[in-house]
Amino acid sequence: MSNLISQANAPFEGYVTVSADAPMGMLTLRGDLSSKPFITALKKSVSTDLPSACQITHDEKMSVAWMSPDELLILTPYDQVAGLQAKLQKALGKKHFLLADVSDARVSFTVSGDKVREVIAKLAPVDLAPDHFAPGMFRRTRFGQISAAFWLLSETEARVICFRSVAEFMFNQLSAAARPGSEVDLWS
Amino acid sequence: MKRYSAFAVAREALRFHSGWERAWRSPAPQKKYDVIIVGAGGHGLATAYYLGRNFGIRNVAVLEKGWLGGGNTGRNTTIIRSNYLQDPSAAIYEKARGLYENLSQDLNYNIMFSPRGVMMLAQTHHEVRGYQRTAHANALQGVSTEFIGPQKVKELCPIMNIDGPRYPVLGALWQPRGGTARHDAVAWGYARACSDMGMDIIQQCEVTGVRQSGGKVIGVDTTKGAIDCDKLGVVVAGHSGVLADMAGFRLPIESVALQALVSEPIKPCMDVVVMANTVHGYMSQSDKGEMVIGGGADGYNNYTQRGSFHHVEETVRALVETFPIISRLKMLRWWGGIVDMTGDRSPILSKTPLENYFINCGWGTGGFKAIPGSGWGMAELMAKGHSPLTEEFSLDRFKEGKFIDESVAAGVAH
Amino acid sequence: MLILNCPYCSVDAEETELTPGGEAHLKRFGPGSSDADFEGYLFQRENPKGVHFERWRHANGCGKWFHAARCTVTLEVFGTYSAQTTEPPKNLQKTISKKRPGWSWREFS
Amino acid sequence: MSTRLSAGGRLIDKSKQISFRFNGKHMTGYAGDSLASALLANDQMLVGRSFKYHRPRGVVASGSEEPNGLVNLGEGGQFEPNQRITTTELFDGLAATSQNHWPSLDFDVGVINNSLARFLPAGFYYKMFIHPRPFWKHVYEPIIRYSAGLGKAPKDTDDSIYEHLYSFYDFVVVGGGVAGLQAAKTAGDTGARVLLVEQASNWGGRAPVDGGEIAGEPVDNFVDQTLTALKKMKNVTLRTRWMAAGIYDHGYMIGYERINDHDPSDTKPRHRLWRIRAGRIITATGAIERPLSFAGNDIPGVILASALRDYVVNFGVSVGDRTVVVTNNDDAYRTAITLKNAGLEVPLIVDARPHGGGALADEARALGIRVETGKAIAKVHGAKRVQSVSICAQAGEGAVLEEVSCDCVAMSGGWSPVVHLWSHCGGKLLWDEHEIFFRPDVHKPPLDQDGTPFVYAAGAANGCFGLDELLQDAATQTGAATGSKKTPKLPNASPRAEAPIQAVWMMPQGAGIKLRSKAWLDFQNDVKVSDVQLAAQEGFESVEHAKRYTTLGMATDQGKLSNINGLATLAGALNADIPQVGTTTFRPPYTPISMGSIAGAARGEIFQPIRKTPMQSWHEEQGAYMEPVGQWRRPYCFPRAGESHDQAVIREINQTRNFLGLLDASTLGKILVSGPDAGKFMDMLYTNMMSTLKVGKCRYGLMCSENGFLSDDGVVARIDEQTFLCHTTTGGADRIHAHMEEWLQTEWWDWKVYTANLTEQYAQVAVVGPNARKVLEKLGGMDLSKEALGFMEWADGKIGEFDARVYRISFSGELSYEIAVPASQGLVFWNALLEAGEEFGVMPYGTEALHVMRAEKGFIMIGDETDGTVIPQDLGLHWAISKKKTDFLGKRAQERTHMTDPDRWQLVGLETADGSVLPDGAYAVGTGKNANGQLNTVGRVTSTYYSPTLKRGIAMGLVHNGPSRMGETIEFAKVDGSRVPAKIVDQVYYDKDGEKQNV
Repeated sequence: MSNLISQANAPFEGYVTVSADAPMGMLTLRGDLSSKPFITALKKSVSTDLPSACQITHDEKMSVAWMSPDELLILTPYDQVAGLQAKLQKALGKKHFLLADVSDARVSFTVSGDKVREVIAKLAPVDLAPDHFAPGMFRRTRFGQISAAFWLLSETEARVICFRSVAEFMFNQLSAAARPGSEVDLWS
Repeated sequence: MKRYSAFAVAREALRFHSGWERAWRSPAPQKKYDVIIVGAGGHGLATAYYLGRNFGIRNVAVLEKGWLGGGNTGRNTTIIRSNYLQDPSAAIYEKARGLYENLSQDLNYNIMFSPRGVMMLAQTHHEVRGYQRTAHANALQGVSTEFIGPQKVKELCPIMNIDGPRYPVLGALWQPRGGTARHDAVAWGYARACSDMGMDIIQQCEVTGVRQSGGKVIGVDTTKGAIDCDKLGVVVAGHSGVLADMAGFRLPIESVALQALVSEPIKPCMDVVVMANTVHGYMSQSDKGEMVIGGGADGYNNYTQRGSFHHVEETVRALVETFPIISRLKMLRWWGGIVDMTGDRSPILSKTPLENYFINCGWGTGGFKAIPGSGWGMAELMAKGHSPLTEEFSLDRFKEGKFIDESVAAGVAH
Repeated sequence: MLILNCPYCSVDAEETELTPGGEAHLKRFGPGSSDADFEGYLFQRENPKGVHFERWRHANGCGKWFHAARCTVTLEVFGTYSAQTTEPPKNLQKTISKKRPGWSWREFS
Repeated sequence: MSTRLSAGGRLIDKSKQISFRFNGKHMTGYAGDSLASALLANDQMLVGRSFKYHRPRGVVASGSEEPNGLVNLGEGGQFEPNQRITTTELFDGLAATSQNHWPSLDFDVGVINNSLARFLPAGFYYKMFIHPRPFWKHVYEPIIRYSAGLGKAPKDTDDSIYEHLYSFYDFVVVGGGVAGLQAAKTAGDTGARVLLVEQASNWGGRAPVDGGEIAGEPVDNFVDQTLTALKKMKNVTLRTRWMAAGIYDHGYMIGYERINDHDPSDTKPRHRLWRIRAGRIITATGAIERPLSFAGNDIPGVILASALRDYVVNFGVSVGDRTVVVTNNDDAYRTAITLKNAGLEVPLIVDARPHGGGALADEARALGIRVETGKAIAKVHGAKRVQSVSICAQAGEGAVLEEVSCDCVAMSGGWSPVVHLWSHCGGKLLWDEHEIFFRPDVHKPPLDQDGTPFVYAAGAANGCFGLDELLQDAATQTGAATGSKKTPKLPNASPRAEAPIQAVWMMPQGAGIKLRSKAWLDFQNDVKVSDVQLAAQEGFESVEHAKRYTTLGMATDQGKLSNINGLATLAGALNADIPQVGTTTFRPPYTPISMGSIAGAARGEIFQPIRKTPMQSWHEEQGAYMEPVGQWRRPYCFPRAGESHDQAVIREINQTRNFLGLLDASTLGKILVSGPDAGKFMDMLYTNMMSTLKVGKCRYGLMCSENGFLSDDGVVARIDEQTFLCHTTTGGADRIHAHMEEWLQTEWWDWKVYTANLTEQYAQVAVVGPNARKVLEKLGGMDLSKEALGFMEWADGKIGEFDARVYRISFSGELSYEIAVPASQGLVFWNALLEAGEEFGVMPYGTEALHVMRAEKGFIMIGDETDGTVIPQDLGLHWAISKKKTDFLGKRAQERTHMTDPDRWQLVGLETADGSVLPDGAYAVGTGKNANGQLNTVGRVTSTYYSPTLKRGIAMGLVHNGPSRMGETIEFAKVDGSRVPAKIVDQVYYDKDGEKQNV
């Protein structure tokens, strides 16, 4: 990750701060989320509540994001992903599912500051007004010309994930959106 | 018909232009014609013109539901080129380009054909190879093109940024005798010439039904009454499916919106037409000074003549990167047209399941440049039952799998 | 600039988050079918001026394909529905009948 | 002369002087001035030249409808042509030059005087310049081009920045005048999210200039109070310098915010393009005054009456000392009254109506202004400035009754509601016979995705004038838009109290041709009344024809002043009613918007995404020559100092064939396909039988489109009973993954299969060459011996410290391992291989070496041997097409007559006699010509390279009956017409038996 963004891996200090996160463990799980036995088995290894559509749930160990009606993205510390994968594999047993480690396929960024909403609104065609997008929601969409997903950790902090190969592009376009002087003051 | 010339203009000026007659007559329909052409756009009018000129068939009506030339003929970016890869395409587009060379004189109407040269940029190695292949094919097809290097590109078009950080220009397929023409004038010139041959151009006359008997077409119903004919030519880009439906068959066509725009006029800064397919945009400068810009088509069925803004955005983004000086020009006008996309993106000029019903459609994004060749071939097909220009463009190819695919050479069929 | 509600994730997705997929409810003809059937399946299209059924993918989103019923003249959207069906839902057909009396599309009306 | 008045100027701050330059001349103005008002204050009446005749042009309007006042603005990276002076706010250091003249604004040799203009009527160029043929391109067209155009082309790259923003509102109210403010207030009171925008820098619109009272107080007070209330509402957003550029389907709207045009020294973005989804849009965009058509109405000093009023009231600027007002309605009397009250002379009001005006006329008379009713201007005299006007009877043909000396003419032909935004998305218009304008037809509004109206016009934009009527309409329309039953309590406001307007489309009514050919409709494009009449005479009867034939309304003001007058003139010429002739379609943008704003921030580094592999930084540090492949950029070769690309490629191939090469293969697609029905699914996807592949084995497979054409290839590895890993081409990863999901979701949705695109999870390195095994063994870890891992097998394990999946596959013909490691380890692994490989002669190679080596082996390349028209059978790949399977994607298509035609061209090798390299893309020439006169061809080159291994040119190509013509020589045509003979040979040039890869 370190060499992906810039030599120094320094955050961009704009009117919000854009920084590349340390590697995060990520598992893609595909399976029938409407199947009770599947959910029951899943709950044995997943500590958080399972998210409903377009939501993300968190506890101290992991986050679970709803990707599609048959896909979850499970986020853990990087070094715990193998253990969790094995645990899930075992719990789900012979059920029809697909589980893959995608920790290295994706990268994540933290965007923080009072005006984090409007910076994201410069790139994603999503309604970011406070009463329309709140922490706990998870949105897969487009940031400029690339696919991405994001959620709010708080009113002043967002996390954005995208594919690894476009990490630098994402960092650069987030930084451009956060350029001092380009404040919109939309929700302040 | 009074001939147009500088002398005629001067003569008329002295009497404040009171002597100019109508460019075309506006008659009521007769009961029957030898041939009815539906659609008074460039292709329909050209078909009628060459029926008269080449085959002496002059008892012809051209029916138009709106105003002549009011469809895609007047909504395109006026590019003329014939640097196509596949033989059938090169044949019909080169025929058209050749006819454009003398069209002003033929029609006694200045259609302002300007062979300023067209270049298609190669910005990937794949495109370089594709255009080299096209150049080889063109040499055998009698189409004069050349693959040129980046320095020549820069010389021909100094405002281009050939070292863009994203896609440096690696070369271009250059057709020196490609260019532009005044689109409205093409329709008007053909209309005037058709009218002069005694053909009836009937505007504000919508076809509401196709009449048939014994598997043959015998006429059409229109908003101005029923009109009989021996042969029917349907040349109604954007609405071909509707006319086919009236005759009881379906077409391998979907109608989508294609958009174009122009900037405010500026003094001359670009003497060639540039097409950049990797980044999806093309541009030329009109005689008025406007930068004329086109890009990609929408991907969904649409009859609104309004496209989606993001296509405009993609095209302008690409062109601002390729021609940085246009960043501070302003978009003046933006419009959309409805284009027919066929299964292989090549046109259909063909007989149909209904005898004596001929169809010319599916030009997609590339119709304007083909107008004279299309009219020439279509006239021959309708008069003689076959034409080497149209043979490969028959409807049967979709059954046989004998496609004419121009996208293969990294090019797109604009 | 269309906006379509993805029936899988309920997001009102805008056109740039979607990929168009052409006409809906095509019946696949494979080996053994006639030339005419195969040509019809691959190429011939309704292309109507009016009510149309079509496929979309929520590509920059949940990734799911879905169906939409839309008017190609006004761009009015009558509804979106699952991709896993061979015909438009009955209640959607009823909705369309209310808004566009006399509509027809292939065997549906 | 035009000058600054000692009093007045509600928008300017006389304490802040601003200096600027026009055509190099230093001038001063005040903060709050527009460039137009500042130029007028400096007596710069002449501001430009017209498009066609290069006639002198002065300011005619005060807003975005201005057709004449266009300048080159700024310098260097901030230079911009065609900037409208009426909407350009004055800033310190502003530098502008006038346009479209040579050598100077005052003296333009290009000017075409009245007698010559006669020879250039509408459409003259269609009738002339036909002979001799080459003259159009080489003589006439260049002259026309150089005299046309307006501003200069920028020379430098734009140094401003731009950006986009997505935003969502329940209601967007366009226009910050009285109606817009009231609409925003009404909408805001419902608690909904509201955006109120105003294109100018100030709120209030026209009303503060026009006068009248709301709640017994001046309008300014209403504006201030409403603004204060709106600012307190958290659900309401207010923006100025924000123009609603276009309304699109489904509530999409483009807004053009000019952030720092008025202060380019600021580092803010210059423009921000807002992409809005609005539930409902209320257009309170006001109305635009129309000129009157009389001879000489284009002479500098002839100005719209309302604009003149604006200059006096808003900027404290007078356009002339003696102003004749000419009108067909009451509103222009306000100008006369304003002028008089400002101490300026108004010698005469010419009112075309026989009975004249109402209360305002009385007020003017009471001020001592002479009013003549039923009269018209026969002609304006002057060249670069108005000198006098001749007065005649409106009903007559122009016999002069008197001459009035003056230096300004204020004209008013009535008002047209700004219906552009209403029309953009399909709203229809009605002709109002009484008011003489088009107004929105509320029964045919633009419809949204639910088929319900989503645009509402309010106030003057809806044809409501008079403060009381306009406030009421704003509340009514907003109520309709919100669906709220509550009627807001509206303050009392002044009623309109005007006498009816009378349609006057030519002044005087019976003007002869000489006068008509000097009465301008379109000031910028030089279209006169006589031109439109000529168009009608020649059969250009539709408004679209007439517009295009005359260029009426096609100028940069988009016909804001000329459209209705032109339409009425056309209707008159055709003896038809105006609504019969129709109106043209209004298209976005409302006023021109910068290309920069449309492109947004995406330029330079972030123009388009560049995908990078985990080893990309290493490649870049090595100075690799990159080639774009899809969104990736892959090293083409790694040239060393002094080395050409060709030389580098040869070096890389030789080293790999003889020792050891490394290829960054991370871009290859890697898609996991898993589930109980995975085998069945794979058999449908690939032409091969994949379900029989054993766990631990690899198989090369082909994928076709349903239309039969070869679309991708790659090696499939069977991971376990239910799981396959499919390698795709670099460009194919996303496409093939989408293709798989499409079939699974839309056709075989009951099959139990999941897919995942794992392309980016892994860095993949091809370790190739005789020393491949040695370097891996040196790193240690898993057993990679021939016995442990045979050719076309894969295994998981450790290489050194790296978790690896090793595929023993070869695209070069050499001993080869493709090794996947987690992407985060990619660069470390790459470096480890380089370090360990040093003693074995390791060398990275690029895509060109890859291509040459595969060609030496006769392997096909998707995109080279295939182009979307090629089926696997053409490439002799029958062995990869299962005969046992009853179905796979593309199978039915390949049974069509043209696909089974024995005359299809087929793949062979091609060898020149002299060892030279065949030209890429060359065609083999057959005999004779086809019916279209094109030379017949019998084949073409698909791949051609210099092979350093064979030390000669090698090629592959598709040739008619190729495989049965081995040894035959055919001729390929070069672009220069010469021919190159080449022998048909087997395309496998190197190690046909595969001994080298299977060691």
